[in-house]
Amino acid sequence: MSTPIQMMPSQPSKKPAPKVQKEDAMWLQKEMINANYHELATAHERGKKVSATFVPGNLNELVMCFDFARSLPETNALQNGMRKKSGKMIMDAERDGQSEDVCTYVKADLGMMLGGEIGPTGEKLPTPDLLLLSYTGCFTFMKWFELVRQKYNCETVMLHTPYQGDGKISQSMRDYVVKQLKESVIPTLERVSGVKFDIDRLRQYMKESARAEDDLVKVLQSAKNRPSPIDGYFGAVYYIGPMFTAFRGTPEATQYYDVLRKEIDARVRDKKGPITPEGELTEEKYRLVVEGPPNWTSFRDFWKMFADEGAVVVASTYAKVGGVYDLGFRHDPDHPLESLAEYCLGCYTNMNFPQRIDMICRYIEEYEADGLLINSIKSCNSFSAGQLLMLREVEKRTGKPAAFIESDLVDPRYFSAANIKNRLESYFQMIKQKRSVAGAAVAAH
Amino acid sequence: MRCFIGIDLGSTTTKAVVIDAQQNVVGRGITNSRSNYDTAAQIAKQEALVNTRFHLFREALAKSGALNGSLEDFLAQLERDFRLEQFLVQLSDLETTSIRNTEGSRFGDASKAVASALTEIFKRLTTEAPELFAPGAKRKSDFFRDIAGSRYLAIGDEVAKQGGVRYDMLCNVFDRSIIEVENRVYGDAISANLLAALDRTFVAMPETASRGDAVREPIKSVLDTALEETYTVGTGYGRARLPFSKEHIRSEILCHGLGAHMMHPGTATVLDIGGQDTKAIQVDKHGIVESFQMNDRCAAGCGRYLGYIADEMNMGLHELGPLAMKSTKKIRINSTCTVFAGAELRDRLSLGDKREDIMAGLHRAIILRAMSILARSGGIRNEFTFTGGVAKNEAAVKALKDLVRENYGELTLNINPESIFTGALGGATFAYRAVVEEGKTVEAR
Amino acid sequence: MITTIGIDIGSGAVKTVLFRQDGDKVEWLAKRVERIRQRSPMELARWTYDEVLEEVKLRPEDIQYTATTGEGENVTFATGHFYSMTTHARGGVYLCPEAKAVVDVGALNGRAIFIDERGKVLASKMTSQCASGSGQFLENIARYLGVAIEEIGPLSQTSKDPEKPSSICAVLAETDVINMVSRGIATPDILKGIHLSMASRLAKLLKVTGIKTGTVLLTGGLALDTGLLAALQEELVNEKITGIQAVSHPDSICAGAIGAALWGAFRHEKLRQLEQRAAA
Amino acid sequence: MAEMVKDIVGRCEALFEDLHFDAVKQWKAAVPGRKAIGYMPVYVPREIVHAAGMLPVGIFGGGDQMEVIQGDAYYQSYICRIPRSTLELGLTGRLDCLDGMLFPSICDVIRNLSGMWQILFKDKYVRYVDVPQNYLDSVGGEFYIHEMQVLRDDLGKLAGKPVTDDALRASIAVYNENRRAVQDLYAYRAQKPWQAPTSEVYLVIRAGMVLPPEEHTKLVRDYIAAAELENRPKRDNARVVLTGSFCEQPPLGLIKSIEMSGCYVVDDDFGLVMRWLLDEVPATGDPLLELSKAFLHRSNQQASKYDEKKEDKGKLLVHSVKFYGAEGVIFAAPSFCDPALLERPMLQDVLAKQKIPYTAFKYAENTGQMAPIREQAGTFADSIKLWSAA
Ligand SMILES: Nc1ncnc2c1ncn2[C@@H]1O[C@H](COP(=O)(O)OP(=O)(O)O)[C@@H](O)[C@H]1O
Ligand SMILES: Nc1ncnc2c1ncn2[C@@H]1O[C@H](COP(=O)(O)OP(=O)(O)O)[C@@H](O)[C@H]1O
Ligand code: SF4
Ligand code: SF4
Ligand code: SF4
Repeated sequence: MSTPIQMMPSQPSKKPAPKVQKEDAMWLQKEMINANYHELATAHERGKKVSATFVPGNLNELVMCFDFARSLPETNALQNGMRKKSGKMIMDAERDGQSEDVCTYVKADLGMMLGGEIGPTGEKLPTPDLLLLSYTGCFTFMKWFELVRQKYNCETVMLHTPYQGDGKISQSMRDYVVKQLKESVIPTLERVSGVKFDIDRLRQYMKESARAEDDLVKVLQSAKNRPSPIDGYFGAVYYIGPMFTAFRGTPEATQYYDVLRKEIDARVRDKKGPITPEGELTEEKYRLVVEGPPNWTSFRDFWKMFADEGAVVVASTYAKVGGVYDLGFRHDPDHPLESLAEYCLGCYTNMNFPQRIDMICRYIEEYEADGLLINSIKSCNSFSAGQLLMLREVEKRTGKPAAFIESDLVDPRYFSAANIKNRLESYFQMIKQKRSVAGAAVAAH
Repeated sequence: MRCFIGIDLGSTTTKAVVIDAQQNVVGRGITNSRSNYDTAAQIAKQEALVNTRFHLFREALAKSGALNGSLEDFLAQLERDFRLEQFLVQLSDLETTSIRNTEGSRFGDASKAVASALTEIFKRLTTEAPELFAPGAKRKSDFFRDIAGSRYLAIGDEVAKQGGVRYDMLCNVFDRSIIEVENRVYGDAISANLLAALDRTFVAMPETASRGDAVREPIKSVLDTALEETYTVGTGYGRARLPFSKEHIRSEILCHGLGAHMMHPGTATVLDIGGQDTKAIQVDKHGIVESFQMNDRCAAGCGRYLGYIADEMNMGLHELGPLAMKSTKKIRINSTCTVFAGAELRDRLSLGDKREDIMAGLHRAIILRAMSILARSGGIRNEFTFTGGVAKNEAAVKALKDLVRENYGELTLNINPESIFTGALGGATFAYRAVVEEGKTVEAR
Repeated sequence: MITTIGIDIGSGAVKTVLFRQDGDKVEWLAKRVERIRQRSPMELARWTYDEVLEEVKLRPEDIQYTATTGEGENVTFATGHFYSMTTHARGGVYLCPEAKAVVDVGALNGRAIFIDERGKVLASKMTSQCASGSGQFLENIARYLGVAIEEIGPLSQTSKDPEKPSSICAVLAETDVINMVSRGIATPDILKGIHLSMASRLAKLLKVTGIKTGTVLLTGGLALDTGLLAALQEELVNEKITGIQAVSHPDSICAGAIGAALWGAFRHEKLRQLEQRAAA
Repeated sequence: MAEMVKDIVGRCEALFEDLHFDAVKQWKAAVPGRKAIGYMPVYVPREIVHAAGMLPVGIFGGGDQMEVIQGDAYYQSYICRIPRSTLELGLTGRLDCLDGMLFPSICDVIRNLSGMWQILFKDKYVRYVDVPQNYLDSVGGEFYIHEMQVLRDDLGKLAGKPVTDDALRASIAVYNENRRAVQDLYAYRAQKPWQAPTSEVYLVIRAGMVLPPEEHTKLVRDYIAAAELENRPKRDNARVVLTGSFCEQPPLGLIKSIEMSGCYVVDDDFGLVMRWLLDEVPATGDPLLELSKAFLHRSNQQASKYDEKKEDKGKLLVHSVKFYGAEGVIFAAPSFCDPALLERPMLQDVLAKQKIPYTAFKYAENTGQMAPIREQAGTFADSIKLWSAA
């Protein structure tokens, strides 16, 4: 799954870099992420086991109960994308026999392994002791870990999350997931780690999670203000990082979200716009809802195309890939396993099409957006197959214009700046033109 | 006179339109896009301004009544003579350039022979030039590159056979020199060329010569009228490369929408097939864009596809349509990949299919893709306007008509003979509005 | 003694060769290479066939096996057909006995063929449909830049600062090149950029076939392009596949036809043995 | 008089080419009130549909003869073809004869399509049929039985009367028969591939997508009998297993091209639904439990199904090569098919270890250019043939 990112692009830009502005919370986040990579890199020497798993529907709290260091291959891929290392990794994987047509996250990961497992921060990452294959919302995950297993012979345990085919989570689905947790996942975690499962420990982590989740939701919903103090897509990528990855359930994460929420509250009071890499956005001209993951290889250029035009993303579905908390879900310490099951089943890409469309329409309304922008990702069938219907339905139901651009997560060959800029410009000019006509019509009366 | 100019810098052709203070189209110009965008834009504009002068001649001469009855013939002759003059000027430039390009060590011992072959070729070219511009003469295209090119190669082949020079060398000199020549702007030559043309016309139409002064007078006065470039708006794929400020640039989507509306005020849906992209645009009754869709990153099925086919068949672009119209059998072509178009063509030919049938199949395949993009943008509404260069192709138009009828029933389908200028017309209209409705003045470059 | 003809009908050119084999002695007696250029490939096949016969003063009945390859499945006067990779492999070994792999770069497709010393195909890989790395693309660009085919290689090798086209699609790559020209990028740098991007595809193909060391022979029309050869060598170094040596041969363009002729002889011999066995 | 191959294949071809599903309409018209339910590849428990008195209809895309306009409007160029042509079939009214559609759990594309179908065809029954990736009876099995039970209840409602256990058991028996016939057909082809070329076998299989199973079983048996009577030349071809085409089907021309270029296909994964369950499902006992057990423990192996252990990867493919006496494997996968293309390197790895030669290419259901395919398959066949003795 197209995963949240955890760090400001540390790309040295060619010009003497204009001072990159960051919120305090962003600095904090960066430290957390780097520390985690270091921990991961040294896990084996410190006698810790490593478990790899995917972002959507990840069982971080549970895995922590067994003292595993957590590695998230999607995050590695996107970090490598931001650091412009993914292109070569993908080519390496293709040379190793992978097809050009398939998801580039997988290829970036496999390519990294072929290149000696050197992680985004330059430290060598350990081979996982366990692949926790929870394939929420995407079939490619399954192949991904099968491929890793084929190479490294890692122990693998499957957690199958059924799809919300008819738009709801049934009891049978919940039972199925809970049963898998009890009968295969937890016993395997125990066996591999040598640590006995302690449900109270799990409850404790989940308590932390729920608190942080409250704060995250407040941050994301601050975009309902005018001007919006945050960018709910590019900026949100930094906000969701800890929550969606190895930190959910830790006190550090809770603290991070506390700091973050306070910062954002202050921005709301001061009526400030979001901070972009080019500085604070002073004039909010367009408010958009975005569907689909961002492109990582040109993340800053991409963001700049929006910032330059005064466009702010007020809500995005991508900020929900690791949990749709704003619709009410919280980890529940009183029903730990059931709540984990609920969490897995409720992830954004595990929702069916009518649900996804409803959610977007709701965002457009609640966040008073001018329209919907879809960034369609070549890699990701889970997100992309059907987005054009989404576009049409949303236009029909909200009366707001929608636009469509295409790129890829981490394959630089698929990011055509001129092409995307052309479409974005046309889209913004169209909204502006429509507005001025509407304005003129009002004035004429 | 105040002129509002729109320039559409496309991937294959560059178009310019001039409108006057009453929003009448007074001039159109077109040239092939080339490696130097600035030149392409300048030449297109210059052509449009020349065309404007002809428009003014017509008005002035009609008013003076000097050519009662033979006005149109006279102007047609004058235009042909003017083109011939222009052609001769460029031809002599090409000759000088070519000779220069043979010097040095490129051809070693052969360079003398090449030079004398060149002299012979250009002698013949110059002699036959008037025929190329005779009334009713068929030309492969209207661009110097194409006219001079096809004749040069044909004559070059003969000369090579007779003179013992290698044909390859002659081709090589041409390829090299034509680029230099076509990147020169012959700004000052226009008045001179016109006056020279006028003399030719009097020779060609002796009956008008007797009224020489009465004719010359209004023409002179038109030539003396300054054409003030009040405001220019640039659009098209290459617009970002135009040396204009942002205020002077509009997205081609808006320009095509507005241009189509100006040509056919009832337009609701616009299809534009250009060299590298296909756009479907929905506009409201004021020509304001409501939504749009473009082909995705794959350029399959766009105008350039026809270009490849024409190259493969060694035909002119405008000959493809008529050939396809001769088809009697339906052949289904599934791939519109531009690059492999040639291969598919050969595949079919070797299977024994007839050229015209394959051509018809190819045209239908292109239009099928366009139909999908139209469906993506919300379908076809009445009235439907087809713009862009491919609208000049009768087989494409026929396929479109068929498919529209099959899928949407009877609709009004507008195809303007000047459809290729739609984007530029939209640009010119934006220029007009900027000044007249928004009170803008030209910004310093 | 067996006399055979091999005809390779490509999308850019028709290549025809005539061979005579006597025990271990293999003699190459005649060859014809004709660019197609709007002509009918089938007629050219017949014509070149007649031409090579004429050159060695033989008649059709003196030929034991006429083998086609490339797009020649439907040639009526042929005895049999072999597929391109089979023939390029065999032709490659003939031209360069130490070759461990053959890379065939023709007008439309690229193929990497990993072979053993007898010309047996061990593994192979073709470029996929979406290919801006085709000979035809290079030819188009060269025309746009005003460069003759033979000049491409030498020019490319003078490049100091090559600029790779970013696109994967030939149509879009064409625009890229147009943009480069307008940005003032020098012709050699553009050509070298294209060469490098083609070479990186080929390197990728090679890697997929699994070859790690040894000599790789370029065959097909573009083998004559010294710029491509140099670029391939560079890419291989870049990719740290340093054990591979890429070479070309003046007759590389005929590799397919040669392979066809030689396989024809092999097959003829085999068929004869089968007949004898059947008779016995 | 026994039917001739020509007639049987002709009938199958007509059924295959009919994108208006007249056969289904006729079946429905024969008895008023009859209903038909469509399903996409790879596998759905058709027994349940059959037991509800309905006709299960396999919707396997639009092939290469259909012009796709609407369908393309909904999909980007980097998505495979089958969902487009399936949508086109639906949007142009060609599937109006179906009373519902089942979307099996095979990949994200089909999964998403199930939701799109709900939006676009609001008045039709639409169901996403999930299957377990956990193979314990008490875990995955229970979930699956529940999934099947929902389907059974839904169809019962649609039919106006519940689907009984007896009806289910009877349907299981019918499909056991059909499966046996199809297995015999595959065995026959592997034995005499020149008598039963794959271009024909494929059509016979495809006929089973629109015919009632009882009729299809007879058709398959008739074909085997008729093929045996033919006298067809045996060619010097290489024997191959074709894999990767479990979802979007290749055009018929492609299958013919592979054979023309010198290959005999002795096993394949077209129309896998017919051979998904590997052997007899007991027609006694609790029917859903038996179906579930068959799925969990005795079903085919394919990219959308999880392999629990590394050692399991490619087991069935290798078995098929040995069992059918193949000399190599052709990987033929649809372009942009993530499951097939991600599975491929793993399978190739397994084959390489077993020293089984293979080649690979991609196609789309409307691929028109066969030259590259002939070349790859031909080279492959050449290399097997020229060197087999050496
Ligand atoms: N006279 C003609 N007859 C037929 N087709 C033409 C003609 N002139 C141009 N075209 C087609 O129009 C395309 C260029 O269209 P245009 O709208 O100018 O594109 P762009 O704006 O991208 O340059 C060419 O690729 C060609 O296919
Ligand atoms: N001297 C040369 N330098 C570079 N390229 C060449 C040369 N001669 C021929 N070519 C290229 O070779 C291609 C034809 O190669 P060939 O192997 O015959 O292809 P095919 O088998 O597909 O016809 C042409 O497209 C042309 O661009
Ligand atoms: S297909 Fe999408 S969700 Fe699945 S692994 Fe790739 S990017 Fe993630
Ligand atoms: S090469 Fe063909 S298929 Fe590929 S992107 Fe270009 S036009 Fe599309
Ligand atoms: S062809 Fe592959 S990707 Fe496409 S729907 Fe079928 S399984 Fe999914």
